[in-house]
Amino acid sequence: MHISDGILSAPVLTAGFIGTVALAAYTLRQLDLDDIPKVSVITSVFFVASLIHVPIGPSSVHLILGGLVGVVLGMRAFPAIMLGIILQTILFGHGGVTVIGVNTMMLGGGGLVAYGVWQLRHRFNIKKKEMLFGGLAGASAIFFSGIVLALALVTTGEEFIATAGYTLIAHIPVIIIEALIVGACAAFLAKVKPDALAGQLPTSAAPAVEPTTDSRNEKPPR
Amino acid sequence: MSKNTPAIETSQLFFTYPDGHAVLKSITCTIRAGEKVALIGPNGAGKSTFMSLLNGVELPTNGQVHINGTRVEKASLIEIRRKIGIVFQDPDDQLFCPTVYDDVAFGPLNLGLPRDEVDQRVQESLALVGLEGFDERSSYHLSFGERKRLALATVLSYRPEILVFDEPSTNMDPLNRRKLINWLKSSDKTILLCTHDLDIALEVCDRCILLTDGKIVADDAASRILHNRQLLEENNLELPLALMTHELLNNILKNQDDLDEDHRFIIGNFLHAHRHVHGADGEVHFHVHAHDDLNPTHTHHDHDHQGGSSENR
Amino acid sequence: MSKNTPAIETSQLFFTYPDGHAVLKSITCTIRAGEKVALIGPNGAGKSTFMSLLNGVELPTNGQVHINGTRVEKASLIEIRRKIGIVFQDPDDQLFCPTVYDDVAFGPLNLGLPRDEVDQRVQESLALVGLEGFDERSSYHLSFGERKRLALATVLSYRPEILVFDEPSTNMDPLNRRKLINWLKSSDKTILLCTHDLDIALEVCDRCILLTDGKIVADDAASRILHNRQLLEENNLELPLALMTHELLNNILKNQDDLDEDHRFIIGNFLHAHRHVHGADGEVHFHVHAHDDLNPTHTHHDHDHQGGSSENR
Amino acid sequence: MPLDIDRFAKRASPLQRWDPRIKLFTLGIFVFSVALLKTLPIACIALALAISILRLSNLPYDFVASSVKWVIFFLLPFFIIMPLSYPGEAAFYVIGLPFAWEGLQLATLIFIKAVAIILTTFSMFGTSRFDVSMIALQHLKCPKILVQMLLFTYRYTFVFIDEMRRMQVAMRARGFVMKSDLNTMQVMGNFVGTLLVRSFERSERVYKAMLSKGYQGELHSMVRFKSERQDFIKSALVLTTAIIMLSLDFSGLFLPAKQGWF
Ligand SMILES: Nc1ncnc2c1ncn2[C@@H]1O[C@H](COP(=O)(O)OP(=O)(O)OP(=O)(O)O)[C@@H](O)[C@H]1O
Ligand SMILES: Nc1ncnc2c1ncn2[C@@H]1O[C@H](COP(=O)(O)OP(=O)(O)OP(=O)(O)O)[C@@H](O)[C@H]1O
Ligand SMILES: [Mg+2]
Ligand SMILES: [Mg+2]
Repeated sequence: MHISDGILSAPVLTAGFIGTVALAAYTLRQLDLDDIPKVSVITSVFFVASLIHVPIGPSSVHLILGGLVGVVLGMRAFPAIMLGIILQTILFGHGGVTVIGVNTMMLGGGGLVAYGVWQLRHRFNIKKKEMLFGGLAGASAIFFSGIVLALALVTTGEEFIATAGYTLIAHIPVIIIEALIVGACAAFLAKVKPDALAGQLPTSAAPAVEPTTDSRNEKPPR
Repeated sequence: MSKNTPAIETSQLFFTYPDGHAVLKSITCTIRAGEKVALIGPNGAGKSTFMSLLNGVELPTNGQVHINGTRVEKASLIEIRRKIGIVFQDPDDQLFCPTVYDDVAFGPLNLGLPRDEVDQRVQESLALVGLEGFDERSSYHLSFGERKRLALATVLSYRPEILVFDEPSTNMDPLNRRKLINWLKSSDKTILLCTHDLDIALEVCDRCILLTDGKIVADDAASRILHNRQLLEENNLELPLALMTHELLNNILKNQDDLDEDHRFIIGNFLHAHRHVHGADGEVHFHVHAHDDLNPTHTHHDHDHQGGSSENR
Repeated sequence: MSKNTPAIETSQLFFTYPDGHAVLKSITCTIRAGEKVALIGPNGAGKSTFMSLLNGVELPTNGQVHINGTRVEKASLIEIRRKIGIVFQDPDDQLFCPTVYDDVAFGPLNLGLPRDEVDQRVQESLALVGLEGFDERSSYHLSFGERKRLALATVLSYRPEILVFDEPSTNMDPLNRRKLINWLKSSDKTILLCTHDLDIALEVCDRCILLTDGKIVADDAASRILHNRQLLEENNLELPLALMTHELLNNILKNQDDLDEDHRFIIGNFLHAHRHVHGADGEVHFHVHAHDDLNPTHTHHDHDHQGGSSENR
Repeated sequence: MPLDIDRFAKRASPLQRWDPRIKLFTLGIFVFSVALLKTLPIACIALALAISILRLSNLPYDFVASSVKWVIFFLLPFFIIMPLSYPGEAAFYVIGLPFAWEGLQLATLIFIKAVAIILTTFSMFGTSRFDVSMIALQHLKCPKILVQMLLFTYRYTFVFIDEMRRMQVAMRARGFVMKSDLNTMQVMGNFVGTLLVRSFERSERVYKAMLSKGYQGELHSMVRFKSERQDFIKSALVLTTAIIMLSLDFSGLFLPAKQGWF
């Protein structure tokens, strides 16, 4: 999901850049030197994902995984997605140089929304909540992106209203696919490498670790 | 650094992985400056884990590591890492620059050296591992053995005082393995060599530490441990191949019924006198055993015989 | 499959990587069913590339590959991949499941086998590589050597007719290397073994193909190529260590001035008769050379001497 | 789609010789001014310019074409959607939907501008090694941390694509065939998860190896830039053309394709 160069008006493009710079400045401050490899890796996963095409009926869509980035990186999802978009632009002209700002607001914002949804899981005490909230996070990221996309189009000019509508509809299957994938990934990570997930409470990670002979006699924390 | 300062010193080292796997169980050992030590042990013994504790890549769950007298802890890491260079087992973990040249230049550049010195070191290290002319290739488009050698070069160019190698010779072709051995032998740095290639250990190292299941089982002169078939086999290892041939010849001799007694005696004596044979390229070294009962006068003494390898050179 | 059907047949194979690197240059060779062939050559010779052409991981730039008579091309890949199993050089290329068990079960499950058969195969393969009880561990939390062995198990459980191994023994501890050798020797499958460990090649294979710079330089009986010091050294290789010890003993003998002529003659004869020695665990094999001038009657004939390895067992 | 956009960075051409800092700055401005165009004739001139710059860069034709193909693919729907959905006078009706020429004009404008921009991007980034471009960006006051992350990401991308491809190969080598069933979904789920975890742990190990070689948060490089008169002349040429283009565009000499300026 990208807006291409040459569609949007200057004010919308400018707004995109201003928003992006502001949010990037804010989120980058939470970035520590030791985070760089982790963030870079997820960025390249995000970037590579856009090369995976999932067949739906006669056509296919590519994965976006903005939600997954949010679930794994938390607030750092924003700069990560920004970098991914910059690379996509530089390397194969998805979108374009002038729309980096808008695209980042659209997808990176989706990542932040996904993180917000993901964090809600702590309020619930149900089985498989990682899968459920991962799925919700994946879906909400795309949903948010779709809305931003539509808004950007509509504010550019009323001749885009219909296009915006079609785009939103076209995103429904994407929402479903992303919900499934992000949900499955979150569940997988919770089982295999819980410390890789964002916003994981130390206590919620502990039971996921296999009890070893040494720790079996100890009482589980709380 | 005087011969008496411990280059590496660990005391009561414990390490447990986040998933609860207790890997190192009270490792205490001291390696002096200038020593060449082989660390051997079966798969999963904890060798690689031990190495990653030496420069603080992982911090111990319990116990301490000192490098040249400085304790390895968060505050001292930058200093420690200038002193000790580690070549990890998996080359793909260590190559991250766009070109071979950049990968080798990475360490020296971080030391803040001037460009021409960096360049000189890069060329020298590449030559050492036989990768001259690979400068502009991408590291990720090399064959496995080439990557392995490149990983070696990236640490050699850094020139730390203490060098730690995790399985350096795997996937190298025999010629490059031989070059590596010769370099290791001629180097005067402190070297810790972790390897399953016991022949390298036998040729290069004076001391050998045998690790099994996270504990040190033996720590002695390399020649003593590497000749001890029973000890090695109890720990999932085997005699070095060079020695094995030797032992086999002995066995053949013992079981060859058509041989007359005199001949058997003469051959037996010869084999016994040269039990510890090292194969270097075109050069012959052989050691007589410390506890050799045939030539008791040679105790604790090594011979070097020059034997120029005949025909094909 | 009769002994006469070529299991692997390549004709005029050329391969160039997308970056323009021409790696294979007209490789033509035939490997018959049941043969055990070693593919040797220096780093970067193109061995791994050659292997990746065998099951269509890469398709040749020019030329053809046939497996059991079927041409390797897009349409036949599924069929081809049931017949040929490749253990790649880098274990991380082949482990992709969350647990060890899943990884080993993956192949048999895809063959559509019933669960208990799958289970049985998994247990068997894990035992073969000495990873019993590792079922529930994560593949990526193993030591390098353990991963290497696991990668082996994942292909063994698949039980293809043709097995291709790329450097199977690297990073394995000597005991597991020995187990692998014994399995390779006892197997009756078609085996292509790519390795720098020439001692394995010497022990396991009857035939040896020497690849240098993308061309086949020699293709002959393993004993002939692996004894040819000149050929090996011209191609960045070295004599197998087992033979090297042997040669060194010969050199020592030649240069030992204090030895009387008779003794020299007796020892020399003994060494000459047993030039080609294989070290297996507790068992002694030795071959007399095909072109052995001492015992001309033994031409093309192998001896097996049982020699029970003495003291420590 | 060529990921290694710098594959042909070593060919000799005026663009390859251009100081990367000045090149990025100049062409960057050019790209933005193209994006601002709103009349078709000027957009065509911009496209012609972009093509000539690309010709100067001496990049092989099919290398560029493989990327442009995708842009065309993404933009084709506009040629259908825009004319049929444009709010305005319908020229005629297609199966009951109003067809507006203005819509088609707008779609063409978007298309031409997009192609001009992607072609220029190739001239910008295809003519220097990627890391050199990034370091040039750093000289242009792009934050250091961003530049380093871009470099890391670029590097890891190859590792993953390779790793992914090889993992896929390993799956197929053991008889896996993609079907549309639950089992396939589960295997793919595990695949992505494992790829992710492995990526993480790999990156941790790479990072540790970097630390082991004295990395302290700053990438040092052997690259040295030097700019000569020629570099500035090239820059001046391009910038002047961009300004002329923009002023012609705004002068009202040509009929702008309606694009709802605010
Ligand atoms: N990241 C990890 N998390 C959990 N356990 C691990 C991890 N890495 C290794 N292990 C386990 O720790 C033990 C020691 O591993 P280590 O890599 O130190 O062995 P090693 O002696 O280097 O073996 P090898 O000869 O195979 O390289 C092994 O049992 C291994 O399964
Ligand atoms: N992906 C790639 N792209 C371009 N060149 C490559 C690629 N992989 C390997 N090469 C080059 O192709 C040549 C052959 O590589 P290959 O991996 O087949 O060697 P090999 O014989 O297996 O060596 P080794 O003993 O080190 O495993 C090498 O020169 C290598 O640099
Ligand atoms: Mg190890
Ligand atoms: Mg190889």
